[in-house]
Amino acid sequence: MLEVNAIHTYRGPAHILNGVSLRVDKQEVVCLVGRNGAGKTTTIESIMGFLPLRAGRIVFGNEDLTRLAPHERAKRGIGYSPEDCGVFPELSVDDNLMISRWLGDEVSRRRDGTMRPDPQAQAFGVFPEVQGLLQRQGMHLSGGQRKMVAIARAMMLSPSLLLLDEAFEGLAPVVVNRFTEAVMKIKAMGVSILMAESHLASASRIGDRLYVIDRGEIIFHGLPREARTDERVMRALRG
Amino acid sequence: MTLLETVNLKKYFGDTHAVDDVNLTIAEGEFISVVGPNGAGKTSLCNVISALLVPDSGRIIFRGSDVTHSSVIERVKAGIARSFQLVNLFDDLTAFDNVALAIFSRDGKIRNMAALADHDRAVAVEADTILEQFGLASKRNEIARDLAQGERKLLDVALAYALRPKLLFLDEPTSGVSTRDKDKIMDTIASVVRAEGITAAIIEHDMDVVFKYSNRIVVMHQGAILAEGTPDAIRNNDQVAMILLGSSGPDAFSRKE
Amino acid sequence: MEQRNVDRRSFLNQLGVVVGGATAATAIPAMNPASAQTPAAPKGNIPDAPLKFGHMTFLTGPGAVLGEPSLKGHILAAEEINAKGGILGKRKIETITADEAAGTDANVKELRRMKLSEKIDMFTGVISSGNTPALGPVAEELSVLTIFVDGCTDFLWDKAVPNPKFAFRITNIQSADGVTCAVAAAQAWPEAKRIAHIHPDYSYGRNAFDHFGLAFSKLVPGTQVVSEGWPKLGTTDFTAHITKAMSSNPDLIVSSVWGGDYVAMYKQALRYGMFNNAKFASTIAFGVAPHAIGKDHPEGVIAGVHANYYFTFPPGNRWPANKIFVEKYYKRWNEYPNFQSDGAYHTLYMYKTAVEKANRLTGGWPEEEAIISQLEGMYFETAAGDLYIRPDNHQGYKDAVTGFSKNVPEYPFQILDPNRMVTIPIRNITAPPHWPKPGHGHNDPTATYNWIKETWPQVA
Amino acid sequence: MAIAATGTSSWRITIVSAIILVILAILPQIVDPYQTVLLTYGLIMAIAALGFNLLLGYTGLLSFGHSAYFGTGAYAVAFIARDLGAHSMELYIVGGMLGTLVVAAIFGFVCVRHTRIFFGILTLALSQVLWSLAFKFFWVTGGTDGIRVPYTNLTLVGGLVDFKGAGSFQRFIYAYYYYVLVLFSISTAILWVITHSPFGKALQAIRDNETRARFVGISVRRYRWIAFMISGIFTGLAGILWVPLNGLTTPDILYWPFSGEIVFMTVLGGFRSFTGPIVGAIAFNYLKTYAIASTEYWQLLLGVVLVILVMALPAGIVGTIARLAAKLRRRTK
Amino acid sequence: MTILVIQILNSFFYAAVLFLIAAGLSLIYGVMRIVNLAHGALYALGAYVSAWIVGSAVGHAVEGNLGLAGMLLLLPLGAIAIAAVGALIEPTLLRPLYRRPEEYHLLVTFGLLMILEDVMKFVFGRTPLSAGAIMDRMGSIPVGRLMYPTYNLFVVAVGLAAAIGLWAFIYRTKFGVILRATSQDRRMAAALGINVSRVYVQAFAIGCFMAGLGGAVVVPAQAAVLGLGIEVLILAFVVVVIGGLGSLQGALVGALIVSFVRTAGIQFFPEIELAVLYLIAAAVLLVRPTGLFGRA
Repeated sequence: MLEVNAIHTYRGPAHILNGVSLRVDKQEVVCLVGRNGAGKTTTIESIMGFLPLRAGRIVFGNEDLTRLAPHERAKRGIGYSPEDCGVFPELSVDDNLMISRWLGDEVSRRRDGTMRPDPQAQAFGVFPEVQGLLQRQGMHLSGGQRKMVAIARAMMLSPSLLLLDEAFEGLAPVVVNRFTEAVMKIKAMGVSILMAESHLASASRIGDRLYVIDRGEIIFHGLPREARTDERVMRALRG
Repeated sequence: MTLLETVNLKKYFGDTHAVDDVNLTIAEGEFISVVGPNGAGKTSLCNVISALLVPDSGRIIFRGSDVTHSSVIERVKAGIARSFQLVNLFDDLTAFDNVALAIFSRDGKIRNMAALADHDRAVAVEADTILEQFGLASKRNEIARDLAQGERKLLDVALAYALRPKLLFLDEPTSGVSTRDKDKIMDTIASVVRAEGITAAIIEHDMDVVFKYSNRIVVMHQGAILAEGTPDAIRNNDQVAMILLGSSGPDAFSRKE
Repeated sequence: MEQRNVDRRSFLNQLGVVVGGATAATAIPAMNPASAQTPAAPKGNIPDAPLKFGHMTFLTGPGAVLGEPSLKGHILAAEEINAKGGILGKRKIETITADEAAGTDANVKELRRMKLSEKIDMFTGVISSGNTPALGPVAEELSVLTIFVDGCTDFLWDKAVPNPKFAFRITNIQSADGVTCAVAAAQAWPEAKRIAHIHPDYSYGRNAFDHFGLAFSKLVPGTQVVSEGWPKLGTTDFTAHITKAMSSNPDLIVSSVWGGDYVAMYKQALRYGMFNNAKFASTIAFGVAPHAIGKDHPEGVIAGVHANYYFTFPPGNRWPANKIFVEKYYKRWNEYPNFQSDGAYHTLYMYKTAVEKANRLTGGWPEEEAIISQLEGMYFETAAGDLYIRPDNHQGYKDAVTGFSKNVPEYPFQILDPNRMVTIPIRNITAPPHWPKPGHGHNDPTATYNWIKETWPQVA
Repeated sequence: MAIAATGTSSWRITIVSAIILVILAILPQIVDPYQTVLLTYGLIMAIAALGFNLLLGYTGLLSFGHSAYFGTGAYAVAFIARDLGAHSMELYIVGGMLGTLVVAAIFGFVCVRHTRIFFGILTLALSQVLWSLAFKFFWVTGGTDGIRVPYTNLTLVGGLVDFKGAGSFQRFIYAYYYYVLVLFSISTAILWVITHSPFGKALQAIRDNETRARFVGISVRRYRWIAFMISGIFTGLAGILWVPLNGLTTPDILYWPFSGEIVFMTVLGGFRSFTGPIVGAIAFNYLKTYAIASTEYWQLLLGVVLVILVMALPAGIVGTIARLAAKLRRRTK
Repeated sequence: MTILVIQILNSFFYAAVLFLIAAGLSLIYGVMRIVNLAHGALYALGAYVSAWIVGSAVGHAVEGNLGLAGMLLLLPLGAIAIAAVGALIEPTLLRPLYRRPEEYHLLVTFGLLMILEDVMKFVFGRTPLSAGAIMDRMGSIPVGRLMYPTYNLFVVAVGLAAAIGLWAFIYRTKFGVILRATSQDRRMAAALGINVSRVYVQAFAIGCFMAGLGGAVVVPAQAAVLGLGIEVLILAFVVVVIGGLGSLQGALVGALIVSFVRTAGIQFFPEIELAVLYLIAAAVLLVRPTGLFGRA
């Protein structure tokens, strides 16, 4: 479904990603694990198209995304929830969601007109709480609510792939469980997920497969339990 | 001896009770940790104590005098220093200049506009010593912006430390750094602080860190102090475990990755 | 000499005011214009190095509407002179231009550059009366022969350069604008007592306000200023100023607004019915860009021309110099000349004449001193009539003229009524030589103001 | 980041400055007088830009109203000359700087409450207040005519040098050039020390991170205010020196486009280096003068230069040269 | 009394024009955080283009067939032309600068201002252009013993319509939501499939359209002259500063305040008429840096 092929990305003069490759299959939750500054966010942002690639390719479905602008990628069915959630502060939650929905509608209209799953049902299916927040302004949401809105909004797009950057960061342990459930629900809806996560433990709990990134290179990929026994992984993550 | 005392401290944001009637006491020489789930009000408390926020009511007493309405600068001068969760540095200055600045300010030399900063031997020596203590000596002449995340965290603390405060507030000194760097940073901070006998209060998520370094732990929940006590007492407090981890039981805190 | 109980008509007669189509009452017979004369062969050895002139004028901004005719007049004269081989048959004129709109400070710099770096032989142009007092002293300090085309403020000679050596000016002195307008208004509408003013907020407007007010009050007893409006130069929205003026129920509205500003103002005033409710007198309205005045402009108002020159006056072939000039100018530029065109054009011919006269005296290319001494006291024929360069202050004087607006079929725009032109001998409305110059205090009026104040009678 | 990064040994700086100073001192003997005039203008504007850059480059505040201080200096001189009848340049300097200090203190006190675009607009609005007063109070300021301050009455060095008599302009040009050069050198030295002093570092700290600056005990607003006043005073000094050279002062130098020019020249040279504003001011002075001289479309020319500069050389002349030099050094290594 | 009514109408007229300019300025700032110093020049360009179009129509005697309504319909062509100019400027000059500090935005638009001034001189010459024919056709209506130009009322109506239209457009349409979203977080907007570059071009073009419309409606009542834009820019700034950068309501209220103060200044305190405006702006900034209606 998504194939990232030996990409090199720079931030300013700094060479961040050094030949990162990874793959996400249909209906799969893949976690990208690494400590801060290892290149997780950079990878996600490269996939979303915020950072230009110096080399490598990104293929989604059967299409080469490498040269496409972010909004074009969104139209191809990639949903995104960034680390800071990116909820528009001066729009109502409803408007936040509608922006996604319009795009989804537009895309499905343009494609052969096949019915897409009801986006509202999907989004509120994941986080029913959001329904009670619709009239609230983005800026008046708490941290946890913001994360929920961000993910619900991404779901409004009826995406086939969801990119979640640090979806659990800063959440209290109780709330983390709530989000874990949500991720499972999304998966059950047939959506693939690529998650950036700094904690191996939470990643292991959720991910079907893991990639471990360190200093801009993928140093491991495989099943969660394999990662725990891999010495390189443990050294990179724990020291 | 009591160094800092807050009396019925309150700070509300609309309906959110960020700091709700907090009576916190910090004794001289302590290394305390403030923990709690997200939104518990830890950072708000830190902000109120460091004068970044004005409390709605209540008092703050530092070394016997009421500092509730004194400004950031007055509190810095009185001896309260803090570091920041999101690194707050002088990004276009060198690591050395960052630290030197704090020293100039502390010594009241910062108003001097008639002498070259680089020519002050005493300050230079001290700044280099501090960089050394924080393991940043080799980064002396690097621009703060170009340092690695862990180094930036350390420099942030070093900046607060260079003020030689009576009370050092550290807001999540290890957030955003890898587990490996975490220990290194905490070891560095703890050793420096202990060596100088500085009273330190840290806000922290990682319970491993909290248990390892603090003499006393304060648990906050919904703006109020839920519990406080020694690491052992907290470790065995079911209510705390429930709130922080969503599960309780004797080994709740010992589950490791 | 105190003159009490003088009646208006007799004093206006004393001033020599003439209304009608006739030329100003000058005794000098009509002769061929200077531009058409063939000079005698030059004496002595003339170098053939070209003459370098610096011409500074508004090339941008709202002032460009005045700047362009100035440059066009200059170019036309230079082309004519060069076509005949140049001055004294040898030295062709080369011109470098500079944009006056760059600001007074940049203009000072530019004049220095022209002299010190480009080594110009003569400096000319300059439109704004804010700039001549700045540039006059620079011309003197650099010892560069300068003939200002405009920038007509009295203060140039009253204060900035009280004893000019190198600086001259060809267009009429500023005080003449206000006084001429006042004389014409007093003659046409002696019943007007309540006066409202709208002037651009800079020295020209201030000067017009002062001199009109003084002269008019001498000629019409019991006048009062009921409203003042000072729009910034370059304003295009006059509605509030017009309304304010009308709110004071004036008998007469006086204005020195010019250029694009004036076009905007009169069009707005029309729709507000301003011209129906009061008489209107302008010091400069038709002088700036005659073709920009529409047929919708109200008829019968005093629509001054900067006391100086109007292309239809004197009409027909009564003053051939003008007819020839207008024809040549129109042929070259496809538009009618204004006072700047006239000034810039004749500046070059005046210089040429002075050089030729000096050459006849000394032979060879004359020294600058010799040229200056020829310019001082020179009588010179221009399209606007005879011009006299007063030796004491280097100011060019010619009889003042103004008129009343009228639509005629010959032109696609409104012009001054050829049968109702008002002319006044200049010496009757301006301070004579040896009249003491005002002090340098910031509030001191012009010499002419003092002169009028002290010597004109209060008409009963 | 030449300002902060390297503790360039001061003897090297001293030698380089000395060489430049000697060149500047010899120059009028070689070039034609007009170049001397232009260079005098350039040095004067360099003082203004250096002062301005204490705010922009070092304190991180973009003032769009520095015309106010230049103009205050200039008008103060004009008032002293006209209303007190004094002609001593030193008196002008003292009086003008006092005047500028008062205005900069008041305006600065108000403006430093804000930063970024709000600071810029506030400085702009206040400078426009001065402009409109100078413009409208005709009977005090002469309106657009301005006030004349002829050099012929001027005396320098406590009356030792005057410019009476014939041919005085040439004498004035040379004497005044050296007078300005001395003041330029002193100003540059003072500002260099200030920017490299603890106080200067504090300003840079405030520029980089206002919150943190407070938390190391720097009273941000007061320091900004002091920087504002110093900045204003030096820009005012430039205005003072400029008047006799220009011969008069008009509201033009209080109007906002003049503030724009000060920003223009500083960015042209590069506001991230100490020397940038000097180079920028001198270069801009030549650029504008020759643009006006060479085409009636001089605005277009300046506009195009500005646009190209911003698009292609955002580090300014000095910044770009420094970058190229660094690249070259790296390559040769 | 009559005078009071007329001065109030004058103020509304001036406010309408100022609003058109300031709304565009504010919109552009709100969406892309660009303080556009060239905005006044675009207004002037709008005036020139409209005057030229109307002038040509009159000159070619189309007038007879055209009628008043036709001529009024010609006016917005100037605004459309300016929108097109804006659509050219944004991608070429502004797009590369969004990541840079705001001083560069100021400088590049300052440069643009100088360029446009000379372009107008080059294209339209130095003689003022006027579209007075329209104002003449519409005549005046009596107000008490005096008259008031009908055309000015038309301009007030245009200003009002523009205010309502713009408000509805921004707060009541899909595009408005997208515009506001983009203004708040352009990266996230892109990630949700919004073509940010296109939104920016559109927003800038709309802002320019407003400026051009201001110029277009003003030219029948006044004249297109060189330097027109510099005059108005600074007043538009005062409007936006008082009302709040980026706020539409602010632009409206600011325009009313400025024009009423200006009219009162001309009528009652001409010496400090200008100073008062700047002092009000400074005072508002001091108390509420984001203006009466702005948000940080």
